[in-house]
Amino acid sequence: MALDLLNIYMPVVLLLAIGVLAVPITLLIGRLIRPANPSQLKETAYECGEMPVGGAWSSFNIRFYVVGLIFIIFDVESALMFPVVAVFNKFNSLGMGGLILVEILIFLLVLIAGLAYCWRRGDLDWVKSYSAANRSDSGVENE
Amino acid sequence: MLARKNIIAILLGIELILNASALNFVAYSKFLAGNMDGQIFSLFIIVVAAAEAAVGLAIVIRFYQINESIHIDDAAQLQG
Amino acid sequence: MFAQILFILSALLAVAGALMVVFSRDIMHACIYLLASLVGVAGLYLTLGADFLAATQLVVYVGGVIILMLFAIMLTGGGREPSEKMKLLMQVPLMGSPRTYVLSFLALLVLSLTVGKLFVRVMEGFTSVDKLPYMGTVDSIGTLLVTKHVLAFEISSVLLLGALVGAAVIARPNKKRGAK
Amino acid sequence: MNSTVVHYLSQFQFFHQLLAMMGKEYLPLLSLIIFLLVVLIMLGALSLVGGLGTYAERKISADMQARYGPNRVGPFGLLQFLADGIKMFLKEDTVPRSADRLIFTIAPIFCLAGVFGTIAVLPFSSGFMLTDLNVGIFYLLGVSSLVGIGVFLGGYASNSKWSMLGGMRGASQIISYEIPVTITILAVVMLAGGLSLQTLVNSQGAAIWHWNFLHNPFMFVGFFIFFIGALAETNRAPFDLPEAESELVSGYHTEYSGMRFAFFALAEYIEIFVVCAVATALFLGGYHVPFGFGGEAPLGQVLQVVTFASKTFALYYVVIWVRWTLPRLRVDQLMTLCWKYLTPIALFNLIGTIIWLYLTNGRSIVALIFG
Repeated sequence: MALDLLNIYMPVVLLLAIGVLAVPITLLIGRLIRPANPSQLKETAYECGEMPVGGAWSSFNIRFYVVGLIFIIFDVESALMFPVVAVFNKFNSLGMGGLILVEILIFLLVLIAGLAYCWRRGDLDWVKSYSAANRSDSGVENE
Repeated sequence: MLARKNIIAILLGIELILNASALNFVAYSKFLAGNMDGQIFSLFIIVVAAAEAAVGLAIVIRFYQINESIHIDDAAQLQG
Repeated sequence: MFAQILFILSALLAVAGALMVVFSRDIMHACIYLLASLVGVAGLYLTLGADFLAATQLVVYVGGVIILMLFAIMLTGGGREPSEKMKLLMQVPLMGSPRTYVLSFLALLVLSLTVGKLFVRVMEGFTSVDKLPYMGTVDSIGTLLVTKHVLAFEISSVLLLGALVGAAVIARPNKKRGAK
Repeated sequence: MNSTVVHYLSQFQFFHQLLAMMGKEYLPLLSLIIFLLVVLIMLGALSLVGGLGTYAERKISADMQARYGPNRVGPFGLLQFLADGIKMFLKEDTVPRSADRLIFTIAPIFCLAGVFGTIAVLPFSSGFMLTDLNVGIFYLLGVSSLVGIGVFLGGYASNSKWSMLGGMRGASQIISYEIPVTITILAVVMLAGGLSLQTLVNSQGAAIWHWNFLHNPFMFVGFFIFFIGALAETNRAPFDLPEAESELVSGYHTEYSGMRFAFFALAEYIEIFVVCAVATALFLGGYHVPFGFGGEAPLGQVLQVVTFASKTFALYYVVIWVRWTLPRLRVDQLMTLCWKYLTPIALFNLIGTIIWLYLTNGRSIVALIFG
């Protein structure tokens, strides 16, 4: 009864395939049924009633990138931590728990120092420090 | 459309190369050596690639803020 | 049987994605094709039995690097506005300079070489993984990370710290000059 | 350790008769058919749950505001979500002329694929679990980050200021709240000693004091961080800024109409169920039936699925309840809460759990007190 060893991933592939195929298929079926009379007015972007003004490419503020940056650093950190953390109990029962504990703590404290640095230097503040600091900087995006 | 040589497109290319090499390591370690070192090494390749992408994109954004375009030739002068 | 299907599917996805990244016009489309290629490479990791690597690839690349790229594209002019200066050279493909062409074709070559070599292996009907997948590689990677490769594990945290601080400093609009 | 549904079903007679009838070498095909069948059942059940989620939300919010929820379509308005679905299907599907057609159609695909991908590893019961990947919870994190990309692209593609702003905010909110959730999951994995959801659930017992969230004080705090992070990740309740009706005119899916909008809504409601299911699996003892009724027998499995579903729907109720009681957060409060409060506390929790496990080498607070 040795199933093919990779069968364990079959539902994953099936589900992702269904997720990807469901959208085009439903839209195609809908296209046959649905009324389709595109009109110039309907095609314009929604602007609470007024005519849309200018393109949408106002340059955004840098904060969005800082959030993504900190996210990816901590994401990679957790990716590295998962196998070590999963193995901790085994080593703990073997009596080598102290060694692993120290390794994990060093790994974590280095990165907590990074977060603390960003916090203190004001990278995590969202609005306050920018609007306060540079009143002159009108910035399209100051929400 | 975007005719200029966009720096971000080059960063995309770099991601591709790092992926290709990581895949190589895993394949060789499985078929030739049969131990796990290949996988460990490609894990660290992913870590380095992520850090590199983060810093590279920060530089590109800063570059854009300074002189409004991310055209590769503008990046000629060093002091920026 | 399913191993062959999975392999062919992800190999196609990886190579086609990489090709489209090189040839696509719009930078945003290039990003999407890169994402497809990364998912394909994750599938290839699965056929090689490296299930933890496939998951890491999904989490770090697809969930992190691609989103960072999208944000960066948005922050540098949204990728749709050709700058006035270059209006005339509209038809030059995205990766204009020969250096970038070589770069991407090199990546393509390496990727297709690996995929080609694996393709031969799979077609001979190799048993997909020597270890049962649900025994998995997480425990062995964890043990190795903690015993044999401890130094690399700790240095990578310092590397991440450096990247975090460096990128944060670069990306911070310093108050003195005021962000343009 | 039956790792997939097919393994579980292969204990029964009908599986062997079926196999004998089809011939020995057709086993892969048989398992494909079974997988396809189970996947379709699960997708049907979950879209039903998604639909009923909209119905429950409107009914519960109506009760809270002392008014009648939908009660016209079908008995007690139960078929309301079907009516909405058909209406969505028949509505005209307009694409803004200046939108980027390719990404406009791909954005819902990311959202849907991201949510459907997570169903493969949800532990409904020890046997009826689609597949027990050895990297279960880590795979789940990876696939659910696809939704963030779907939200961003949805905002980008519709090329209007409102939706792009909503898309950017939605994506940055989803990814920033993923960090406290991931760090809390690290702590839970440390407790269970494995990544697969089966081991995560089996490390907890049926009785309440055996559940993870009472294992030690750090887990207790971790459960609430996980819940808050999960709320924010599905753009729900106090964190629904990206689709804030008042400001951004329903944010990133402003331009989507008809069936495309239905995909986003369906993905959102199924994601709430998935997130509540993961919370129960990690913290509230998963499918363990109290007094040990659950077991391998089919009846035991049904009981396990019922307990798992009841715990998940209890959390679902809390999610809906929170939505109609708490006011919406501003962007900077949202981000400050995540980065200056949740992430530090989650990191502190992780270190606390490590030290706790080292000192008591794995025993829970109850085991310590009662020896």
